[in-house]
Amino acid sequence: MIELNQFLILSALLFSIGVIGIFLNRKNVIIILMSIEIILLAVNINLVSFSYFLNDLTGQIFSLFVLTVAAAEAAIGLAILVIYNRNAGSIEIEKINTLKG
Amino acid sequence: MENILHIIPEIFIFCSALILLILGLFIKNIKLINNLAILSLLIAVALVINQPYQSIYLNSYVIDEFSSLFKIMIFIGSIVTLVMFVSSREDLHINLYEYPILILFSTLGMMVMVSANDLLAMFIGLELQSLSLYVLAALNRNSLLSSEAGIKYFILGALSSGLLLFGISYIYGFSGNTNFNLIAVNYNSESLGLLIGIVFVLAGLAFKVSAVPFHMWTPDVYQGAPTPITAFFALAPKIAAMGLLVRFLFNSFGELYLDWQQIIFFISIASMMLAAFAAIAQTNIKRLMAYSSIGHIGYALIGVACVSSEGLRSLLIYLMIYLFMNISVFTVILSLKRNDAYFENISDLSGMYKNHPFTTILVALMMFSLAGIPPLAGFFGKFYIFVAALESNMVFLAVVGIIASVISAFYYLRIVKIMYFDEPKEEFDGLNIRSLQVLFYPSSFLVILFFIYPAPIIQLSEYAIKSFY
Amino acid sequence: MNELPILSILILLPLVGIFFMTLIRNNNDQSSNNLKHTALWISFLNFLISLYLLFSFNQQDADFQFEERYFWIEYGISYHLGVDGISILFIVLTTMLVPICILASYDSIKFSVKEYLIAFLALETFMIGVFCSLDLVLFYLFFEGGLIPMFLIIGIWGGERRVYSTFKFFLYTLAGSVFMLLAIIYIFITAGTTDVSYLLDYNFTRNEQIVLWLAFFASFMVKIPMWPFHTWLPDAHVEAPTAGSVILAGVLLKMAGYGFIRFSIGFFPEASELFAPLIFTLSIVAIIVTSLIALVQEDMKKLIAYSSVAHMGFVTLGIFTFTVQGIEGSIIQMISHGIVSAALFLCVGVVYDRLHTREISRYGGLVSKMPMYAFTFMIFILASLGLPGTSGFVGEFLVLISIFSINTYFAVFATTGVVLAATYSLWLYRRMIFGALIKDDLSEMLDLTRREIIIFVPLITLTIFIGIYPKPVIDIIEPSAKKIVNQVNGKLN
Amino acid sequence: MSISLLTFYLFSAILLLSSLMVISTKNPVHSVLFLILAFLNAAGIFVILHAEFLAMILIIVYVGAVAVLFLFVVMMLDFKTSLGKDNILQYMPIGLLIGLVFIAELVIVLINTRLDLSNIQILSNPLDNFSDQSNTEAIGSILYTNYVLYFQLSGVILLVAMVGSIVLTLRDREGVKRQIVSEQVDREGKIELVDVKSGEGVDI
Amino acid sequence: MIHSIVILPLLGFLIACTLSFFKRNAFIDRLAEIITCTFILLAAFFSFYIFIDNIGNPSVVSLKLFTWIESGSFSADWSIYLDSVTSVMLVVITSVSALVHVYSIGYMSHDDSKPRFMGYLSLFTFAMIMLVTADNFLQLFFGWEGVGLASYLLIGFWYKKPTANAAAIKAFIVNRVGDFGLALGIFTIFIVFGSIEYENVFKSAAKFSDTQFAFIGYEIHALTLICIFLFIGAMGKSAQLFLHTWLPDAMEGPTPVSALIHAATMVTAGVFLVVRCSPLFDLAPIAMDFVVVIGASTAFFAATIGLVQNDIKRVIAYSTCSQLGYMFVAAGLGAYGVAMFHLFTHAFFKALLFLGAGSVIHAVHEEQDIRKMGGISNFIPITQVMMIIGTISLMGFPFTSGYYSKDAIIETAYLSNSNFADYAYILLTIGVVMTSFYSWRLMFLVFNGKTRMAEEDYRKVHESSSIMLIPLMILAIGALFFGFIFKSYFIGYNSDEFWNGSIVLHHEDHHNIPLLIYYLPAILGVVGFLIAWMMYLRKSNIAKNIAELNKPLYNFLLNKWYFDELYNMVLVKPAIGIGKLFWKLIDGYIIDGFGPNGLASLVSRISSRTKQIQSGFIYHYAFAILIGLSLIITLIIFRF
Repeated sequence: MIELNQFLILSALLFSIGVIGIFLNRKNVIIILMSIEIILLAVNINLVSFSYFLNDLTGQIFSLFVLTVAAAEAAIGLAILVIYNRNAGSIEIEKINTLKG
Repeated sequence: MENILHIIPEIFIFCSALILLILGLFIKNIKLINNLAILSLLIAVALVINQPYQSIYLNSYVIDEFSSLFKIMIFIGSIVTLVMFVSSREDLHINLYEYPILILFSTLGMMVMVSANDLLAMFIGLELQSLSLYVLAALNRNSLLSSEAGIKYFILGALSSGLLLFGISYIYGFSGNTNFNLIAVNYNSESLGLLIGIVFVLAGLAFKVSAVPFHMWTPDVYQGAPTPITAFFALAPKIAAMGLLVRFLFNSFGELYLDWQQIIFFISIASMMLAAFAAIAQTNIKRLMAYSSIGHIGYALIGVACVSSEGLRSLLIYLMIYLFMNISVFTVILSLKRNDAYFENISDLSGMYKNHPFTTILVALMMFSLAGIPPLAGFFGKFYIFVAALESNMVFLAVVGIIASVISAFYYLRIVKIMYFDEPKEEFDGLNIRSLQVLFYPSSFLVILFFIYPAPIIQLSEYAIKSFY
Repeated sequence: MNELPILSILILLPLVGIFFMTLIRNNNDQSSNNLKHTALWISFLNFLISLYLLFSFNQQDADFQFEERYFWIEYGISYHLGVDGISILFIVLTTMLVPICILASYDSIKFSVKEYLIAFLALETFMIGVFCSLDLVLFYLFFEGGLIPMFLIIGIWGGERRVYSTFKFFLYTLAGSVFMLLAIIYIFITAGTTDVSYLLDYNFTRNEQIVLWLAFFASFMVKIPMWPFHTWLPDAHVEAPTAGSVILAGVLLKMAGYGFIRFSIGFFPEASELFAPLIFTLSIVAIIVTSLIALVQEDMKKLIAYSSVAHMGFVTLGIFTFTVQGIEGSIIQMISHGIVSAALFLCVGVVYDRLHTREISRYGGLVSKMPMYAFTFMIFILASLGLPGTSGFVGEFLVLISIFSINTYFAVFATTGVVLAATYSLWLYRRMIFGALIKDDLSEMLDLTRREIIIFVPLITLTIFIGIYPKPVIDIIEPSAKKIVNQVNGKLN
Repeated sequence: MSISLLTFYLFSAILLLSSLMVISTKNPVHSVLFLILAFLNAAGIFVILHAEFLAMILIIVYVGAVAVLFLFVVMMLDFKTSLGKDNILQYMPIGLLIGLVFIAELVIVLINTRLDLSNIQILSNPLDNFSDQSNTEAIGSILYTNYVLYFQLSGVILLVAMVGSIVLTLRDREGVKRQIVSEQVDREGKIELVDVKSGEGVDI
Repeated sequence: MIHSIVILPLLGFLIACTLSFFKRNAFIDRLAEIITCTFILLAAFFSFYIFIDNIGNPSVVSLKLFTWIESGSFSADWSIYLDSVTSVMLVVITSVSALVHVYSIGYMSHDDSKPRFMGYLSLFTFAMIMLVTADNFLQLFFGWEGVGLASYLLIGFWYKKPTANAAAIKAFIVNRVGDFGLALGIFTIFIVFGSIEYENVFKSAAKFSDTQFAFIGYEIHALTLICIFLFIGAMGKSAQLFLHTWLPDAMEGPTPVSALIHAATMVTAGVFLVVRCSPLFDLAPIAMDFVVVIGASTAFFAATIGLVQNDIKRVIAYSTCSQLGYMFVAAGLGAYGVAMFHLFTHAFFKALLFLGAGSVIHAVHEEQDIRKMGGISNFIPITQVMMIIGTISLMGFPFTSGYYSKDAIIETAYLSNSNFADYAYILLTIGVVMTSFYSWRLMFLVFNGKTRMAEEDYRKVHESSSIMLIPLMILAIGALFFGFIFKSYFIGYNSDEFWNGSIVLHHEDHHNIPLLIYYLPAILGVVGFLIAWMMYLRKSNIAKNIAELNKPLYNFLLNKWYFDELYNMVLVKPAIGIGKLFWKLIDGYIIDGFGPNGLASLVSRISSRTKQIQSGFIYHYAFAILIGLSLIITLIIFRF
């Protein structure tokens, strides 16, 4: 049988990929949004695997809420992205530094 | 059904938000919508005061002294933000009827946050609040700065939510539960996983209260967001997140504080010191206030790090005082308006006392208060924090705290200096706006005259910590 | 206890004055005169009240009198006021100097008169508060609160480098006193209260005493100031407007001396004994070094400021001898310095108002044009150098005699300071007042006006009165000083 | 090696690889497509974990809605993909180092921790309570009871997302003429009867 | 009556001072002069009355006026203490003062601020009276510093003269150095005796004769320490060696001032102090030796300088210095009565000399350089006579006042068994020759020979007005006869009764002195006169030749043994150097540089660094979050 560790390590790796994706990415913001989705996916894998190994349903319920919220987040994020693009003419992440110091 | 009776304030806020949303479609009078929102918040204050204390939904949602106090503070913050909206909406290009509605939704999220006694409630509350704030930060749709603030806040916020969730999943996994009171039941010394979970959740929460090193968004967002929203950022969400942090730590790991105390300890020191140094070089007053708020959160976290009733009490006192000081300062920032143009640079304040002697002295006193100079209220906040720190033998924290407060006195003084010692400029007509004066004078006088009879606030906070001790 | 809350009245009256003054619009000369008169009368009324306080003070009683205690924050921290022989004189000194300061600013303050007067009255409140609080938190509140108006007074109405000076003043003193705040909190936690009269009987352990003493010391040494933490003082003095210097030298420095007597040795006798050699050494260095520095100053205010450091060196010397003479000497020295250095700054102000420079070399031969001024200045110069028969002598002498009984090394060095004081004082006087009047811009100088005479007369009278007949003053101090000395020695044995 | 283990490894490998591709491809459209692939594999893992409902949701909601939304936005915003590489490489080593440290820490913690969850007794919703129900049924039965408040609130979150997206992106452009049907149809007050005197004509 | 002696000068001072603020006119001037003079004359009259009365029936009056300082166990009163020593001093002070007051009316007739001058004189008189009527050391100290102040004011009276100002400050400060010793003495007295009242101290002096006192790490015989401290005070006031430098410079003041303060009264305060404290000194032999050595050295040293000085007043000033040395020798040898006697006579003849010099200066139009005088004896005969009287009294010509007192000192030195008596005797005897020489040198150069004045000035030389001459005459009477009259009281048969226990008296047999020794001073005086006559009247180039031959020695003497230069190098310059060093380097550079300013720049450097961290890039922010998280996790893992 598959051990819990394996799921957790999988999700940890996935999570790390997501995190690294955020700060290693220099191209455009939309990739960052996808990285966030990956992070949330990792969380979901965690939750569901815990739910399975604990023999408890809460994890799955939680996961459901995470999915919902992730969708909402994506919507808002994309909306902000759109208006940013409208104002700045690009979403190149290297150029988003008017505010600093 | 009985449960629903206990969350009447939340339901009331939600319904009024919905009604206003619909109303907004038909009524073009945005000011009316805004005023109705203020009215509903005021009613909510009354509702919260009269709420019976209860924990509901399988103890996942708690209504107690602590949450009620926090809710009222949040309402005050929201009301202030709404009042600020009236005078600035046109010149800041945020004349949208969604503004009050988003504020209401955000407030609702914060109410859930401070009442949350379950990881799920915590998460939902946080997200409801954050999503509204993401939108609010970017609300000035035609401004590059505003949308940049929005994008920064959103990305980092989402990242922090991810961290928080990751932590939540660990906590859930290693304790088998999501209820704060039950999490610690299965805790044992070998549960490193649980501890890692706490770290991640703390990171997420630290982001919300903007504590170092999770603070990086704060200055940029404060500067970029429209000023009333900045004020809102400084007032309500921080207080709510602090309440959530306290409940999370004290209810679930109160007995096992040794592990997280250190984290708070370092975060607190880092916040105080970094804010003190970074603020000195600022030229934008909103940015400066961002660093100032980071520093203040550092002090407030001392109260958390103490893990004692005195610590909590001092935290509450600190937050209340912080609330009023910031109301006063942000109303002034919002009043720095001349011929429909807003000014945000510190140098714009130059010689302000020539034209506005009375306002300026009050602002100067606010600055002294923020710096913690007696006899102003800010001093008492710090005083109680240090009392708590020394009582818990956290001498090092206290010493760092006072050193930071001396350094930070420098940049507050710099504002006073600019207002008083530099060459005067033209008058600010914004200082005559009635609606801002209504906020400015009472909060200023409260801060200035606090020392005459500080007992009520102290007793109030003692009352509120009954939930924990 | 059911008497008039006279101390509260003293503290609140200036605030009431402020309230009324905010109601007066300041838009023309007439109204600014009204403001000046209001402030003057308020402060004068306060002075009269403090005189009433002085006369109804029971000189035989060594305990605190006119006590008031109200619930303030919580159990252990209360609004507790009271005076004894040590503090009452400082209150009178304060209330006396404030009207003088206001009077002295009648012509020299040209803009924002209202704010200036308000700042002064607020300062008065804080200063009186410092001397009559019998609660450490309350004390700290007043002690630090005074920084705010002083910051503004120097910063707004000061000279060229006012910003640098006022920042230095503020941050320096703040940095010093925050440690005291921590110490106060520690006391609150360990003793359960910050009530001074309770704490005077409380015994801290030796190690506690050492740490707490150092924390209080950090605050007081900056404020008094002791070498090498004195550098803010010359800068602050130089840039402050005349009245600001007067209050700074006259009262603010005394807060620290008062603190040393009341708290450092009252609460922590063992630590005080342990650190007395340190204090002595620093005081000696201050006395000699700053006197030498004063000798080479080109700026009159700087010179007087440095001399203040030296004079305060005597104060700290006297306090830490734990003898009745030492403490009484220190108090008298403080009172005297409060009068004399205040007067000297006023003297500087007189010529500064006329010529707008503080450079000594710009003056010379003033006696030809300003005989009254020369006379006045002479009296205070003499008092400053401690001529017998002036107030400066009594304190210095008592301090020296007490330190001589403790340690002859320090006494010998301290006495050297007396010689140096003569040198720099007379040198200053000579360069300004004597000599031929050859500088053109001096030929138009006018002698003291009537207002200035009114300012100086009480100061001269007091200087000479205390110098010749200090008994009434000492009588007030004596019971309390004896009590403190007995208490300290009791704790030490 | 059991089948399930094999599938787990398969799914995980593809999941990790595709998510790596998400953050590393240059073309955002490819990223979105890899993201979809990742979601699909994650759904597979969910199925291994007996969370069938969630697996379906993941596919329906994520692949069907969210990913498509991404794709839409990517298409809508015209990116200039060309970018200097020097900046990336400049920070790459330190970034990767910290990232690897981070991963190492997590993995070490997970490997070293004894994951014995059997001693955890107090559970809020033990699956044994729902032994006779399907996964979907079980979720539904507590979602609408114990978690109804949060369920409702998540609805609010979606509402906020909607309001927010609209308020941000919807804008009234100046100078754009819109068709207002009601005005077009409404003839009331728009008709004027004019007496035309003969020989004079009408001023329009 | 006793009160009025104290109060009248004070009143005079106050009134004159007040008058000085009025607009100047002849009436005000006159009023001030009349009031002060009357008051002082009254005081002088009372003093004489008391003095005479005291001779008849010696008594001690002790009046406590009111408490001055009372703190803990320390207490001192304002008081009037009147015994024989005091009454002698009172006579000297008030009479000379009165004469100087009167003289000043004439001398200062052309000055702008007469009321001020008269006021200062009265102030001085008051302070001096306070000094001598004290019944405790503190009041003594008051008077002590008070006369210092008055001296300061009077020396610097012509405030427009930079040299006068410098001299005034110098006088005050050098005196302060002495006062430093006196103060330490008073402290020690208080610590040892527990009181500073004469009565307590002197009565219990014997009790403490073996007490040791720990002073800066040394155990020292308490009384010796006290006496040395007191004597340091006396050295300052009486311009003894090492602290003498102020006295010659003090001649910048108006001449009446020199006569009053720097000849007759203030400078003798040191002698008075030693005599007053004779019960203490008597028990401190080492201190006594110290007094003798300093006194004798000063007597010799000042005389050597006097030989070559060219300023008429400075010559007399060095003479004063020298004579004070004589007095100290007497006091140091235990002959307090003799010291007082010389003090008494010296007051008269030295005041006479000074006032005479003033008259001369007046006559030659404010010229003080004796090289620019000469040959004016015909114009100012009365002055010349008066000055001759003063001179012969000073040189100890038989049967003048000086003869009695000075001889007594030299005899005492000869007879004494003290360790340094021989030293003193030799120096004093040499001093006699020199005294005579320089006095006559002065006389000859001023009055005789060919004039060296400008023709114009020379013709205008005139005798002073009678208001100046009358005081001279009165003083001359004192200079001639007082020695003879009061000899028996001061040092003779009636001395026990006269002093009435106010000083310690040792009776020595003066009859066993060899005749040669007895007449030696007088003979030596004549020798000095002859040398001067030879050098300056007979062959006026001898002096020049000797000076040329011994150039280094001459310069050494002319430059007053280079004391001023030495002090300037050793004390003044280092003091200013240290002051500047501490100001600029320590205060400005080190304390401020590392303290407030250094910290401020450090803070601003850190703050600009932190500003850079906030780069504005999202990925940096995310990176910061990750680093923070990693750090915390690392911390947790390692703690675990």
